[in-house]
Amino acid sequence: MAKGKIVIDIDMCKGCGLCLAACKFAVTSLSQQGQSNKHGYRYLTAAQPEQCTGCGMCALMCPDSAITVWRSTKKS
Amino acid sequence: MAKGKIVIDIDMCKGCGLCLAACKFAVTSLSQQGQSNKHGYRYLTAAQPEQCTGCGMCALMCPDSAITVWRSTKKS
Amino acid sequence: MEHRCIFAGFGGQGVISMGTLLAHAGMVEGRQVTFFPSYGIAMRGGMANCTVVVSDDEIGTPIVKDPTVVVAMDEASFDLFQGRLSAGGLLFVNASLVNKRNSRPDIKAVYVNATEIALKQGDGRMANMVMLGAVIKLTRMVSIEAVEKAMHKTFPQKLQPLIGRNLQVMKLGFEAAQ
Amino acid sequence: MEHRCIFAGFGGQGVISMGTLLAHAGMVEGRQVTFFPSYGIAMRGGMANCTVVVSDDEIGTPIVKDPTVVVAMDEASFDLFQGRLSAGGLLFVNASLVNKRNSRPDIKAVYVNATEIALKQGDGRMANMVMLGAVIKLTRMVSIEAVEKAMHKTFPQKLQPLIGRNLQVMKLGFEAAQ
Amino acid sequence: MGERVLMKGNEAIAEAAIRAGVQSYFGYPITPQNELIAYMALHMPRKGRTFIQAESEVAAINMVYGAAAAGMRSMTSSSSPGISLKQEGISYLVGAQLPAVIVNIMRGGPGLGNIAPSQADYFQSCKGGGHGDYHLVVYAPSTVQEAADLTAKSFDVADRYRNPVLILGDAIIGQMMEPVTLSEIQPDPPPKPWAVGGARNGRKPNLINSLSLEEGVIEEWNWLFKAKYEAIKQNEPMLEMLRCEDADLILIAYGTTSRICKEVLRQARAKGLKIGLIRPITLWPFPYQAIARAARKTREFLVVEMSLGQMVEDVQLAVLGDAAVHFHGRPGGGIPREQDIMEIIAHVLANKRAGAITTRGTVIDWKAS
Amino acid sequence: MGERVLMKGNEAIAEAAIRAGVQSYFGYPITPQNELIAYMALHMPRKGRTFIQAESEVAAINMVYGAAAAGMRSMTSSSSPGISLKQEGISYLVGAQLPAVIVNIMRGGPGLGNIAPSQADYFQSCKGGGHGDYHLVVYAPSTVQEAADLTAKSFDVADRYRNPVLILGDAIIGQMMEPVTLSEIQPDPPPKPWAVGGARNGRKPNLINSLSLEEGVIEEWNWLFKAKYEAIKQNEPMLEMLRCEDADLILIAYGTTSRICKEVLRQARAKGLKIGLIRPITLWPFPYQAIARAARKTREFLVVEMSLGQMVEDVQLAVLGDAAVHFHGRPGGGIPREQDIMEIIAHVLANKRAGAITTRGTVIDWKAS
Amino acid sequence: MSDTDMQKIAGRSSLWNDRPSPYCPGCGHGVVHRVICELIEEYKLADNCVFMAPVGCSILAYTFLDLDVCQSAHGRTPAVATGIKRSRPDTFVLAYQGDGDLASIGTAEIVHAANRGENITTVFVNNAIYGMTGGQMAPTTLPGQKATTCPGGRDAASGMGHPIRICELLQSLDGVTYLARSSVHTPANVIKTKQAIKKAFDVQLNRKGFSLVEVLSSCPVNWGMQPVESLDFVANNMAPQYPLGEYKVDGVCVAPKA
Amino acid sequence: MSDTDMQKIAGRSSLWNDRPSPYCPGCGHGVVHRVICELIEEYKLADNCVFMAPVGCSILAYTFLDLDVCQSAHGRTPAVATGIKRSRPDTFVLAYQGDGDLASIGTAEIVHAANRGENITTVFVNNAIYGMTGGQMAPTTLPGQKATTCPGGRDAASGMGHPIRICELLQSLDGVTYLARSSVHTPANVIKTKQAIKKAFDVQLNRKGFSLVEVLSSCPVNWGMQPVESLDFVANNMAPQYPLGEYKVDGVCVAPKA
Ligand SMILES: Cc1ncc(C[n+]2csc(CCOP(=O)(O)OP(=O)(O)O)c2C)c(N)n1
Ligand SMILES: Cc1ncc(C[n+]2csc(CCOP(=O)(O)OP(=O)(O)O)c2C)c(N)n1
Ligand code: SF4
Ligand code: SF4
Ligand code: SF4
Ligand code: SF4
Repeated sequence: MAKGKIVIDIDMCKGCGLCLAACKFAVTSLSQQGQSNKHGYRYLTAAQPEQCTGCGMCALMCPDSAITVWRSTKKS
Repeated sequence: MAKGKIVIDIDMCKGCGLCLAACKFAVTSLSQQGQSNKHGYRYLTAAQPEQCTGCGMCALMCPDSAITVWRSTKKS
Repeated sequence: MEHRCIFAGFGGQGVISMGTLLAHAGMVEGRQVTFFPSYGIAMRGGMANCTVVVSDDEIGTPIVKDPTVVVAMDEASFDLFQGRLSAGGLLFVNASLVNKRNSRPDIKAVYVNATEIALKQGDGRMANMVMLGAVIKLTRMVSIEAVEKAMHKTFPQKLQPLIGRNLQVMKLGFEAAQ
Repeated sequence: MEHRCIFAGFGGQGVISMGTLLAHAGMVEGRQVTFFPSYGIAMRGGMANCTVVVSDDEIGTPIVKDPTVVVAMDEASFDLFQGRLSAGGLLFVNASLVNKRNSRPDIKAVYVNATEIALKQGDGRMANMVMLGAVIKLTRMVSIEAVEKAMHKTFPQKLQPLIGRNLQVMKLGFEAAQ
Repeated sequence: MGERVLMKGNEAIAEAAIRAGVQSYFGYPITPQNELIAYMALHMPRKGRTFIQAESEVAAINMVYGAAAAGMRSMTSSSSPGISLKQEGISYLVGAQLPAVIVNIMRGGPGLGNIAPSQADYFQSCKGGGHGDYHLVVYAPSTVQEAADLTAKSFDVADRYRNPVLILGDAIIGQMMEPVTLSEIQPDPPPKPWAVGGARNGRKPNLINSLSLEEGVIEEWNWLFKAKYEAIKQNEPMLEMLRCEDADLILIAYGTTSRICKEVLRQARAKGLKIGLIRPITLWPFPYQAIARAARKTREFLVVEMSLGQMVEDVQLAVLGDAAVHFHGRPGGGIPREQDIMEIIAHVLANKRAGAITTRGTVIDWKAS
Repeated sequence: MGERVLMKGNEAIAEAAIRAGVQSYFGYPITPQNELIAYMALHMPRKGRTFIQAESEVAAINMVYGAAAAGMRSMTSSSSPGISLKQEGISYLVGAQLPAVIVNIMRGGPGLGNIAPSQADYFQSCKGGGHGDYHLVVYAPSTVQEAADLTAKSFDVADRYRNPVLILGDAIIGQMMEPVTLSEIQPDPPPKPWAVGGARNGRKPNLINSLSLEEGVIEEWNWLFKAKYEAIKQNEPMLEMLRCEDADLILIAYGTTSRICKEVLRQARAKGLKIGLIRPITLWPFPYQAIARAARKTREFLVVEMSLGQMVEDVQLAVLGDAAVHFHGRPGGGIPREQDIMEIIAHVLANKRAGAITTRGTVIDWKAS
Repeated sequence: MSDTDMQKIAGRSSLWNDRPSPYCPGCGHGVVHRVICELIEEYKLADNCVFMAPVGCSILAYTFLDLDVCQSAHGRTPAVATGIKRSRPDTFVLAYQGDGDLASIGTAEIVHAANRGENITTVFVNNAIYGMTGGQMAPTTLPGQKATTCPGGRDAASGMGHPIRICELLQSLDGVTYLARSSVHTPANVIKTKQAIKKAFDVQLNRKGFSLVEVLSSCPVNWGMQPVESLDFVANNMAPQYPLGEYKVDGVCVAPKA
Repeated sequence: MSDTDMQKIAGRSSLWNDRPSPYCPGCGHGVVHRVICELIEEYKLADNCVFMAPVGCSILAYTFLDLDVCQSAHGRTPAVATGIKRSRPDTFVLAYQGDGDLASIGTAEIVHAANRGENITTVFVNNAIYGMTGGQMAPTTLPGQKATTCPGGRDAASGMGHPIRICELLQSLDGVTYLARSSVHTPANVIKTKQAIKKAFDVQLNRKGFSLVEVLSSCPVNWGMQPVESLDFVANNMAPQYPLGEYKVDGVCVAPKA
């Protein structure tokens, strides 16, 4: 099980991509061209959720608070 | 003969006394109480003109440009 | 005769250039024209639209509440402007991106696969030209020649070589519309 | 009956306190009064003046162009205000400092050696009280008692002990005036 | 205290405001209102209230905006050029529905002008010096007593309608000392549940704001403001009428000029001339109806102002051709003279609107042109 | 060039000013006039003329004051809140007799409001938003072409009378693109021997100033200004009259609303209704006389504004009871609708002033209240 | 979602309701808002706080923040904040300003509020451009940077002025207790921004006077850049011109160390 | 009087006509005016120069100076001067301002004119009070100093603000070429003042940008002092608060050495 988990509020996302650049673990990517949320924006998806460390960097950079990050409390 | 000479424009003088404080040679004093120029001010007089060195300090301090200072060009 | 047109779409879909081209073409033909952009903070958030009036008479307000023509380049624009069209008006829909169908019986909807057609010609961004072709076909507001002249007048130097291609794409729209 | 008075002099001659005292005294007697100072940059350059109107009726403007009473504490004031006095008016002159004589036949000039009298009482700055005494004697605008009450009301705490002396000096002016 | 004291208008206004519970005063020096700010500087801190000499008039009006937004009775004062600088802020106060009291002790203009009395800011005060459709309630005191009384009242009116109120005086009202009785007031400001700050205790967030980019919202707000203005027009007009019943000619003047006209009235009546006087106390709402009623009986009106003719337009709007409106005014700090007014009265009563008159600043049968 | 081009109003105003020889432009960004300052930023430096984005509207109007004092054709532009901030500066321009051109592209107010078109700054523009007795010459264009033409004219008028001129547009005039023909102009500003700076060559010192503390001087200056204003009233009123000869009802509107009214006029005439239109082009001087003359024949006037009723006062002052004045207006960015105006016309013509009407913002038989 | 073994590390502040912000994609305002909201929550100030929205893009903050909001006229936020804070000394006043607002039209107001030592906290978002009005030059626009009112790029030699460094400008004023410049172009800088604003909060909460944090931010739309690109611009172009770090701590000037 | 052996050492400038100044006895404005007039004469600028009179006591300068004078609205002298100088780059523009004018209402205008590097020379007369309006607190009023709007003495702790040091404030702006503070309370200081203003003249004449000289001056009337006493106040109270010397030379910041 991944150490971290992100929850994306799709309709808050504006597809700016700032979080992508911040994630060192290539967890996320944007939705396909043409696939957009109710405001017309492409949005963030967790393409490789298993890689998520729960470091929270993505959420730190998100201007729209579209990402919630959870981290495992279990010591590994 | 004095080294210097001051000429006072009585009606420009407001009797503030700044020049008095500046003169190290006690050349000047204010007119008597009650003796005033056409604007109602006591004014500067050269009480001891012979002491004037023409240093120009009084004129430097005069806010009303009421004093003209002349200095002897003769080397002493 | 007065045509009151709203061009609406997502930023980057070229609705403003569509509008200015039409306005210029109207001017070329000696008609009365006004062009009115959305402006200020309303530009935010991706939506863009503009209003063009082409008329034989002096034009009242260039802001139009009851358009006779609406061009909806995407779904959000479709949702916003379908209802505003005046009875008997024409609704041009970019069917490549809009999945909805017109629900008003008192207007005529025209579906054009504009993005698709443009993509086939090598550049999806020319979907606006496809739509413009469709609009002038069904409204006869201005002639193709007038639009061509308008292109020559308004395209910046470096885009002038593209006029031919734009015209061609527009004509495809002209043909597709019915 | 309306008395329109201008008190004028050099800064420090106490023309403002003269004016306020008179205004207060008028109020004490239940009359209508206004006091109007010169203000702003006009205060510069040493001249000071104020206007007091004491009347049985409501007072129009507290700024007076045609005074019925002028008190000139020094020569500059004499020069400035002599001409403004209305016909039949009273010109009170501090003869100790003003060497000129009234040249208008239609007014009455009253010469009081105010500064001299005050100096004899030990303080030249009380010349204003001498003049005030002269003014109320010849105009009967207010009573001596009213001025006394006004002094009690307006003198700050630390000056209250001086009321007696001021009154006395004022009475000298009262007597001197004719 | 209730005692009768001799006070400058500027000081009486300040003291009245303090008694009416002004909690925050922000000002900037300018002649001829300096005694007002100085009085506040001395007395407000002593009472634990806020006094700030702001860095400018612009800052002062915006501090007023802040204090009013926080629910405080707030005030600023200035004179003509300073009031011009406040116009944006005043429009914001209206737009955000914030109560406040603004004092303008007018001086001669335009530009830097001089520091003499003037009434040339009537238009600015009553027709909206700032941008947008709005009105201030405008009080025009003519004595120091009235200046004090109207100031106290202003705070209540501002609070009641959530709209700024302007006290419009001039250098004479501000500088003159007159006897005045200042009564104790128990300030009773209404609750201000809309104010920002303070312990919320679970209430919804408040918003102080004059902007909306949603279509139609600002229009709706304006309709709301208009409804308030209609209520003010119903409830708040104030005026004084003297001897108008049998008048052949009615003088109309406010503030300082009304004092001069009262004197003229006395003199004229003493000569047997049937003169009346109308003195608007609220310049906005303007007492149109009372004047319109008077115009049904009296056929000659003479408006006197310390300006080139501003209130005269409102008088004309009230009279609407039912009577002749004449005008006498002096601009830039000039003060109308009793004898000039008497002369005009004589002329009008003799010629009944015809003929020329030489008194400068006089228009017989004034029409907008 | 004289070619017909499609241009935004904001840009056409800028280009016309450049052709009219504006030497110095100072502005500050605000929607909906931003294209004007951007156009100036691009073109003025290229022509070796002065462009500054000032730190604020206050600074901008004072830079205009400086450049005008130095004898330059100078200009600034803004929108409602920014214009409010300029009021002190405008009053100073008048007081120092400096020519300048000011553009106000009005938006919805009060306060920050919105960026929709509005005409709610009419009072501010025409009655004096700043302090003191003064007037600006106020032009109200209704098309992009006219905006350009009037801008060019403004510089001449400002120079001729040494008084600032205001171009009063709204968001529609500023944002709309329309065909416009811009002609070459040979600017011919008069000599300005009163300007400061430059080689004096022995002339006496010049003084640019609006202050005097000597008694009576400011009053004299005001009389001088008044004489100028009388000359302007003689020479400069402009208006358009359409089909008023046989009209049963005359619409009165300016700027954008006049376009709507023209459309109404066409529709109404098509229905056989005898409607006319008066469109004031100068709001100050207001064409009182032309309207008064029209009121001798036509008994019904309908004033339409994008405001709660401002110009309607001037119409009433012109008509003075000779005809009924009705009003329809929408505030805060609302735009009057043709069908509403048609409805009111029908009502008035049918009922002849009686009865109620439900269209919001409409007053049948408008009276100042 | 709330796995029992999972702990929430980051997410939306409870003060941010469910409406999306009105900002463009990638706009720095959102990050700064979030940081402020987090601090208000951490300090439990939400019930006794006023967020001052300036004229600028962030005027729309009220549309999604569940706080008392007071909007002010362009540039006058410090004066309005003064009015509020003097009236209610116990209310936490957060003044939010843009660079056009604070460094251009509102210069006098910020200088004097700072000089009076008003006990307010100012967060100054410097994005080197006028956002709301569509991309005009700001006092903080960089040399050579293009904007609609300096289409050829800002050029001091042509009289367009130099980039104003607000921290350096305000440093000499005795009323200023805390002064820092930070940025939000990387996660690390976001964290530093939060630390700086936290210190500024402390100053106000301890009634120590005026505090201001300048935050370098981006305006991708008006810079004509993609959001990610715009972060590089902040790092490579803005930060060198506007050195990051603390400028004044406890009222004592310090040389900035980032 | 013109003894052949006598040489004129000092006297009234030819630009000062025969009307007395409107200033109070002992007011520092007169001295500063004279120094400026002397420099204008020495540089032969009288025929191509504008003296900018501010709102303040010196607005009346036109009553006795034989120069083109342009008066500006309160605080806006730098903006008006900008308008003139940009229009006529060859005209020498001398902007004269008081402390209320420059340091209070006109803060934004002076900061931005300085930041733009406007090629004008500003002489800033700091007399720690509002003179013309009758003695209100200025931004430069000293701690504890009384004024009509701080009757108990200026007290920063009560929110009245600290004395603003304009040279220190403007120092960080890149557009500023020359910046100095001097005084006119002794003959030696008058001479230094003239030297400083001369350097400021040179900056403008060489088109090097913005220059400003702050001159500590006295307002005996509103300080409630005798003129001579007021000089002591400048020496003993003002100078320590406002260190004399040069703050910026050739655009480089220097530590002031009196
Ligand atoms: C008095 C006034 N002038 C100008 C404006 C127009 N205006 C709105 S926002 C703004 C500047 C915004 O820039 P900034 O402060 O940097 O904030 P941003 O939008 O970049 O966050 C301006 C000039 C206004 N509303 N009011
Ligand atoms: C907009 C405006 N606000 C206020 C004033 C009033 N005013 C005139 S001079 C002055 C201040 C003068 O002080 P300062 O600048 O220090 O010059 P000083 O008189 O001391 O030489 C003020 C506030 C004004 N004329 N205009
Ligand atoms: S929490 Fe860390 S690892 Fe997980 S998606 Fe976000 S940045 Fe990547
Ligand atoms: S940073 Fe936020 S808004 Fe931008 S793409 Fe990522 S989740 Fe979406
Ligand atoms: S315009 Fe710039 S500052 Fe405004 S929301 Fe968009 S990106 Fe942000
Ligand atoms: S008031 Fe002060 S500054 Fe003004 S002239 Fe008098 S002494 Fe000088």
